[in-house]
Amino acid sequence: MYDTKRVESIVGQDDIKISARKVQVYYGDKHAIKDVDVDILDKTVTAFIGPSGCGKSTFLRCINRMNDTIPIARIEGQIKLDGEDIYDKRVDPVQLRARVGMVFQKPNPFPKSIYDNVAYGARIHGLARNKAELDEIIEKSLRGAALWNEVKDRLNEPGTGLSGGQQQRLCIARAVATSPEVLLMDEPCSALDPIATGQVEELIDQLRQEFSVVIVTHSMQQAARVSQKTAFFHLGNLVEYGDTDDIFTKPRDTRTEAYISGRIG
Amino acid sequence: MYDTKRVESIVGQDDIKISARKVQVYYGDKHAIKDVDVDILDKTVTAFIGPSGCGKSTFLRCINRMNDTIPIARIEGQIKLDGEDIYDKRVDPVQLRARVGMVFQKPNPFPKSIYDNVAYGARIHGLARNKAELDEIIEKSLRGAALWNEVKDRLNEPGTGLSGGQQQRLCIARAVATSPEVLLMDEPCSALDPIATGQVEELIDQLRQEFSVVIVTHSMQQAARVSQKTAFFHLGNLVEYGDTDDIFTKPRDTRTEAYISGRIG
Amino acid sequence: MTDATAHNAPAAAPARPKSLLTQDARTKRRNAAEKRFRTYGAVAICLAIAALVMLLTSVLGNGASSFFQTYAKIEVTLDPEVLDPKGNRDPAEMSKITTIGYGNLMKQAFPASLQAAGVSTEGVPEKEIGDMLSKEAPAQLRNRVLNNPDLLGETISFWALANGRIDGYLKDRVTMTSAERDGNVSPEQLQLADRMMEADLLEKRFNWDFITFPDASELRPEAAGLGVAIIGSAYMMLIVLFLALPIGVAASIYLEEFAPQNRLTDLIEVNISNLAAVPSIVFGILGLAVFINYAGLPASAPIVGGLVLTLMTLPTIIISTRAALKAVPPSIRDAALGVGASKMQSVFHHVLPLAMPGILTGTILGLAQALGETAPLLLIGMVAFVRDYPSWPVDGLFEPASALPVQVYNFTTRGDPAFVERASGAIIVLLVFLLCMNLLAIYLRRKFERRW
Amino acid sequence: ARDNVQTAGSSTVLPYATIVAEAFGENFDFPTPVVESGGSGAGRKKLCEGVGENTIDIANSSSRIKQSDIDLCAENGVTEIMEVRIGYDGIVFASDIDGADFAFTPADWFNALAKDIVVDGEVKANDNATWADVNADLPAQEILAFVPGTKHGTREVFDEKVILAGCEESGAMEVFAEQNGGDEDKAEEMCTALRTDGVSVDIDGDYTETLARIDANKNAIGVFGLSFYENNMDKLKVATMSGVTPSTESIASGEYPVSRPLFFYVKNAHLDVIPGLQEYIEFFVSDDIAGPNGPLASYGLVSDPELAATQEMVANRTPMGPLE
Amino acid sequence: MSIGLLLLIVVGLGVIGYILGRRRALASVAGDPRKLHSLPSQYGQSVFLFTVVPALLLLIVWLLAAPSVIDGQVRGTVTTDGVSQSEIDLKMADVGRISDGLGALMAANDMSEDDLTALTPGDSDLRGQLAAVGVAVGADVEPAVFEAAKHKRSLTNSAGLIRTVLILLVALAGLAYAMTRIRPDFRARNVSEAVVKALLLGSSLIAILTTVGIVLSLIFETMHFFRLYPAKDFFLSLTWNPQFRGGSDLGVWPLIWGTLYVSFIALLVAVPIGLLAAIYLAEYATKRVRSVAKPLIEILAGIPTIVYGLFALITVGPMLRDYFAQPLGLGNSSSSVMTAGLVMGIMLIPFVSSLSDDIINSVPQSMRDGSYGLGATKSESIKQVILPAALPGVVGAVLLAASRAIGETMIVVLGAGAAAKLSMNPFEAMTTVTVKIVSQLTGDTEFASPETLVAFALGLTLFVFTLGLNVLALYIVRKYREQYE
Ligand SMILES: Nc1ncnc2c1ncn2[C@@H]1O[C@H](COP(=O)(O)OP(=O)(O)OP(=O)(O)O)[C@@H](O)[C@H]1O
Ligand SMILES: Nc1ncnc2c1ncn2[C@@H]1O[C@H](COP(=O)(O)OP(=O)(O)OP(=O)(O)O)[C@@H](O)[C@H]1O
Ligand SMILES: [Mg+2]
Ligand SMILES: [Mg+2]
Ligand SMILES: O=P([O-])([O-])[O-]
Repeated sequence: MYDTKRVESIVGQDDIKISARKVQVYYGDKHAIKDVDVDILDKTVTAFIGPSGCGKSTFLRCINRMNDTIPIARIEGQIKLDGEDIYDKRVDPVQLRARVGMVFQKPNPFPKSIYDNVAYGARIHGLARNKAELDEIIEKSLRGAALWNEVKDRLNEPGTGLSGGQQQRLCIARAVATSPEVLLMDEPCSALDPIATGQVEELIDQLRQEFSVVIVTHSMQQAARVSQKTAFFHLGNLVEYGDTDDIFTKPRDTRTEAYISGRIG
Repeated sequence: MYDTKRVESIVGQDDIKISARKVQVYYGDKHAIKDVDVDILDKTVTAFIGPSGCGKSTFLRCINRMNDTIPIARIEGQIKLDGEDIYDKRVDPVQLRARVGMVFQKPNPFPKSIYDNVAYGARIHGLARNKAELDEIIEKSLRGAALWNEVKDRLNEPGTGLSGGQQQRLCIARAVATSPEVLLMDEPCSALDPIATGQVEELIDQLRQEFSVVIVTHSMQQAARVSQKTAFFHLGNLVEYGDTDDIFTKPRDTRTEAYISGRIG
Repeated sequence: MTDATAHNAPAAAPARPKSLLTQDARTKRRNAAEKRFRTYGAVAICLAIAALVMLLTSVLGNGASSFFQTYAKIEVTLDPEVLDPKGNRDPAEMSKITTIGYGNLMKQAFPASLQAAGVSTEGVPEKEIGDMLSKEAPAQLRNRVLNNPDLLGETISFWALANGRIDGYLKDRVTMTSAERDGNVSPEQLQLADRMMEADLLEKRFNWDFITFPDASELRPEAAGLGVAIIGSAYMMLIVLFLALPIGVAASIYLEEFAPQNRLTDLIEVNISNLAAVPSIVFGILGLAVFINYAGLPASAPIVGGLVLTLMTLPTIIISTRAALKAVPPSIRDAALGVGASKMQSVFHHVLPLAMPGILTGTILGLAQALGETAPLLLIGMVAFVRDYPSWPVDGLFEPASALPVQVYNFTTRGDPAFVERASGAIIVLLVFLLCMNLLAIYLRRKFERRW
Repeated sequence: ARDNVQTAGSSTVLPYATIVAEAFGENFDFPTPVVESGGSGAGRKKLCEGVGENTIDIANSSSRIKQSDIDLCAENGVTEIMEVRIGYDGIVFASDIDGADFAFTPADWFNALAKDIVVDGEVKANDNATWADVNADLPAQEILAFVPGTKHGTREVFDEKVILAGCEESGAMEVFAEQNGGDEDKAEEMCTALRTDGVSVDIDGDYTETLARIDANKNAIGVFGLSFYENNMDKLKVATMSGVTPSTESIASGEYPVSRPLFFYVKNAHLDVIPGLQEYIEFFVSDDIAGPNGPLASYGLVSDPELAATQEMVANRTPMGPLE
Repeated sequence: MSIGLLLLIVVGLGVIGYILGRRRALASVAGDPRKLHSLPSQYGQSVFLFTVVPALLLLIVWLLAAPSVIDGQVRGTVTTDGVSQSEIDLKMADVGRISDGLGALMAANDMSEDDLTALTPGDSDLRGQLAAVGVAVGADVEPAVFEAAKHKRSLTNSAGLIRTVLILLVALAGLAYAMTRIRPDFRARNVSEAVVKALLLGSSLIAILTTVGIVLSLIFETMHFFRLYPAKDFFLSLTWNPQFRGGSDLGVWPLIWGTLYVSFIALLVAVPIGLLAAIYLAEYATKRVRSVAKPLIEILAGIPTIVYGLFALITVGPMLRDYFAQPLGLGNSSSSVMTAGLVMGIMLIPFVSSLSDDIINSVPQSMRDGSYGLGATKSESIKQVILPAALPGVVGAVLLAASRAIGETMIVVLGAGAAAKLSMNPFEAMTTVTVKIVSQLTGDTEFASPETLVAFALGLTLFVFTLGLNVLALYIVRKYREQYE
């Protein structure tokens, strides 16, 4: 377990967008996240890496309280967004989620047209004053997610009739269209070809200019390419957290090293 | 479009497990697969690569007639398994699917226990004479899919309560447990970490000793690692098909080359 | 893929409050809408439950008293001269003495037995004293004697059913003022009843007879029970359950999973929803024509009632089952087909269990409807006065029987006000019956419910 | 083979039939007869469906059998039918017990409920609002009448013995006939056409419904059977008709004008076949049951003065002749 | 042999077939089920089905056909020239009863076949004897009829014997045939599934048969009605006013209007309340609240409608009159469309709520997650994602409720009255088609009069009318259906 003091030394307190302390997650009896402390910086891409089943998605879902929807999930500890405890009684998870957007691991387009899928968030948050603005947001988001060319002629067809990778990009576009301050992306490129992956990575890089992005990925290369910070999870523990370069070049924990070099999974 | 004669010259007729000729697939008006000719060899791993939305999954679903379940899908042309037309009126798609197994792109475990998920195929095909045999099949399949260690203590918990990558491996185990002659795997490692990926690749290699495996992947590296043959799809066309080594080292089509070198997607 | 990346800048961030703890106007509005919506839902539930409570309290308030009945104690000397004039104790001979004879005997014995117990009968004519007993009482006595001729000659003490008006007096339905106007009871009788109560000769007891006795005529509301109706309803529900559920589910499976998309399927589909809209009495017409006139099944019998109700319930079950099947995501079917399950196996192993809650709901609604329906029974002869209990199945299915809703309906159409409480009492029994019937379904539904 | 008697038909006869069936079942070794309700017309139809054990034995009816029924019977092989008149049913007019007293004549009812009435020799649409408008001797209470719906046999009697009689009595009939060029049928039709402005409310349900409606509308007057009224004397106040208070006596003597005979019809082919059938019908018309002191009378049936003739007819199984 | 026993034997053979088939399948591959095309139990199943199904089908056909075949044989013997068809029908009915009676007579009196042949209608009181065993004969027995009855009896007897033998043979043949077919590559699963599928299809055809039955049982009397009463008046007249002495106006429109109006108001109550309740139960309520509230609300569907009717008559009607109709100057009728509609709406709540709740509950969680993840509130997710996804089921529920509304009688009788009127005022008394079907059918009028027969025409009209509505509903659902995943 790495110690909290170090985290604070890495980053100036001001830049911290999200800070988690002693987070525990239980699914029924199963202890899925153990005592995780982490600070996620503003205007930074943070990568969560770690073997399958180690708790990356679980932790991600804690950050915008999506775990609330799993009846058996129980969360302890503290997570702050801009210094405010998001599990505070007074916090409205809806407002939180508007600020902390999410792309899920399994693409889940709505049974609506492609257009309506992307327009959904913008509509409920009132981001467009009129149809033209909405159209613009949709085009921009779909372009950002590298989907525009493929679907521009079939915006009125159902989103569920897309290919796997297209659905994944649709979900990215859908999340981007709501302009969240923090975007949580759970393996957003898992079903994408290298080119599309590159485009999405470019999008992530742009988003970073203004916002904070957390991305879960199994590709070390991708983590190295897009992220500035990397957190390595293993069996529910946050084993190591630091600058991406450091993690990949001089990991301090043996487990990290083993994982990066392909020895543990 | 590459020409059929060449296909035949590559492989001796005897080894052909699946041969497709002039396959067309339409979703309503959309022409998703255009005039595809391909021969898939026995005891070989064939990789399908190509940009997202190019028709890989669609073609894969044709091979075990899963497209039958999409009302708007229409298939033309001919696909033969061991020389028999699988779209023949007399062919029982159920029997076909028992021989040609499939792992879907989106993990879709049954809302049943992990055990029952894996046992299902073995049960309906009568592969086990008793509980002990069944247990054995299940353990072997889960081990093969690199999931055994993670789930051996929770075989009675629902398969839907697993992490994304775990679900994916569960689906692989479920397909393997029915011992199909041909296994179609649609991006089976997309949600897996490198280690798990390695283990699944090892499984694929083992399966190849006896059976034929078709794998869709977005990772050129993976294709190069596991497959002997590679087919490159683009916008519904099969652009190039050949030995994996050849495709990656000396592609004959400019589009293939562009894709491999990361220029088109 | 050549999307110009220059356009990729995200949409301008909307002005949002910096703090999570304060809400901006829009969020407030949305949260208010949320709260409103939630409140609507809660209000809807409350409305439904309030309506239920209102109906149930009125039913319970009116009907609870039917589970209690007033009995009067009477000492009768069973005079062999009167009851067995031939003196040979032959039941066949003795049965020649009708209830009228026994009635006269009791009428004579009752004032005497009151006086013997020290209750003054002053001011009440003898005939009116006798009228305080139920007309059923002589029948009770007669049965007792015929079953045990040795009683002849003895003086037995006997709790006899009291007349409906006296019973009503103990249940506050009849008052002194109403008695003054009423030609069927006099205030003097009520006063006598008061005196009898003081002497413990009149008391209210729990009324098992209400559940076990058959119906009675208008002259003896106090003896009317639901026994035959309960048996009849039970038989019919058995038939409905064993026919409508499997047939309905089978039909739904065919239509939803196997039927090719064509005109015939559309026709069947429209047909079924249309059958749901066919008034239940039309099913009665059908039942009369097909089951009784064509197939020659007996009228007034649970078998015909059960078949008619089955046909009537089928659309309800089919519509809900189909809706439930439709709601199962296709990926589950794909998963099963992908490991080589046949369509049939994928349906029976995976889809059907997931659709179970909807199927059970349809069954609950269908059975509720079938249990409460009278109109179709009217035409097949089950809206009838039946006193004899049908025997055990299978024979019993072919013998005349009544049904609970029929009994409710009959009770409500009768002139004597004492039947009002019995109608409500019958409704209570019907609801308990329904609840018992549905308990298993409700339990199973909870068990099968899951999200994915 | 069926071993119980099955009867069906009139809901008016039903209470009497059940009383008899109950007493029969309890005193004889035969099973208790099954008594269906469902209406006189439906009962007669069932009777005429044919001969055999899945057809009924007896149809109860609150009106005489019609020629079309007899034809249907004959067509289905039911040739011998016995017509048994069991007594008379009085029809009374009653209002809430706490309301005003009423003394009606048929003309009052006609003038209160008919669609068109005659005022000073002129036909005009009825706009009487209170009973006092109709007849100054009646209370000034709003007119609201619950009359049996057209499905009920009682309505026929009401039309004939009250409205039509009132129409004639008040002289309106002549004016109507005159207006229609002497066509009596047309005139009768005009007489029996009731107001549709909500003053006259048809009741398709039973007397209990009428009672409940009076409970909800205290100023209303309803039409009831005598027996129903006698069972609910603490809630209803009966009105006199042409000065006569309805009672079994006044109806039996013919003083009270509004009454009708009740019947049942027996399928002779079933006699001796269905066990207990003959015994049941003999029991039904016996003095012990249908006589003036029997249970039926005590429930409100007006005993038939010619009961003895009926008993003899039943004993001889005399089928009915053609309708006159 | 009785049919019940025969059935039992056939099913017993089937079970034996199952066991044998399963065993033989296993034996054919030396106990290794993996070498079989299908599961061993599926082989057993196929033998079972081959044994039972053809035999049962034959039995059904036999039961349907045999009587008319025998009838035709016997009919010839009673047919004489110049006798009308209906008279022959009557005689045939007698023949049937007597031949049944002879059987009963033999059983009751210990008679032998010889005694029976000796029996003639003349020599004893045959009618009396038959009556003694409970067989009613309309008149004394004619010799021709008696002979025909005897003929029929012997035919029936031998037919019964043939039936038993034939069916057992078919069952055995099926068993044997299925057994010979068992080889490792025999497609047992496909065969038994084909049979099961046929059974499923058969079940769905029951709905069609029911419809055919309904139409047939209505159409003849409807035609009879239109012979007595002009169709033009029925469909075009705007008054409904049946009379006893004829001259009734039987225009259907006031009734259709009343039906639509009452159902509309009922749905106006039931659909919003039911849907909101369903949403609350599925999305907001805790598990406990849900598990209590849902069955509670379902009780509303089980309360006999007469209770609702009385509630309408005694409580709701006067209340609406006193607080709405009279102050608003909309009349002072205590029975009204509004009363019946409101109360009926309450009854229909569970039809909408329970079914919708099940359907909403089965919308995949990933849909909700997707919406919440974008910062949507629960209600927004429900309105914009979940309900559209659940639409087909919800429409089904609403249709079911509408159907009940159209078919309801008691509430309308007591709540809305019996007067047929064409009026827009919801506080007026009106009535519906269904109510009039019941009242005309169970009334005191003679059966063959238009006043009674109109019930059948009303039934058929309503049937056609709702058919139209359902076609419309199907079309709408098709258009808006959204499939998730
Ligand atoms: N059910 C469907 N209805 C309509 N169009 C479809 C459907 N499924 C796929 N398509 C379209 O067909 C094309 C090929 O889809 P397919 O799923 O085969 O792509 P893919 O190569 O598997 O892509 P990916 O790598 O993203 O999974 C895509 O353009 C897709 O939008
Ligand atoms: N709903 C659930 N119920 C019970 N256990 C769960 C649930 N979801 C996840 N888990 C368990 O919690 C652990 C962490 O799961 P999580 O989904 O966070 O893994 P992950 O790191 O995202 O893995 P992957 O890379 O495979 O998606 C796993 O062991 C998983 O089985
Ligand atoms: Mg995950
Ligand atoms: Mg794909
Ligand atoms: O039921 P009734 O025929 O007597 O009106």
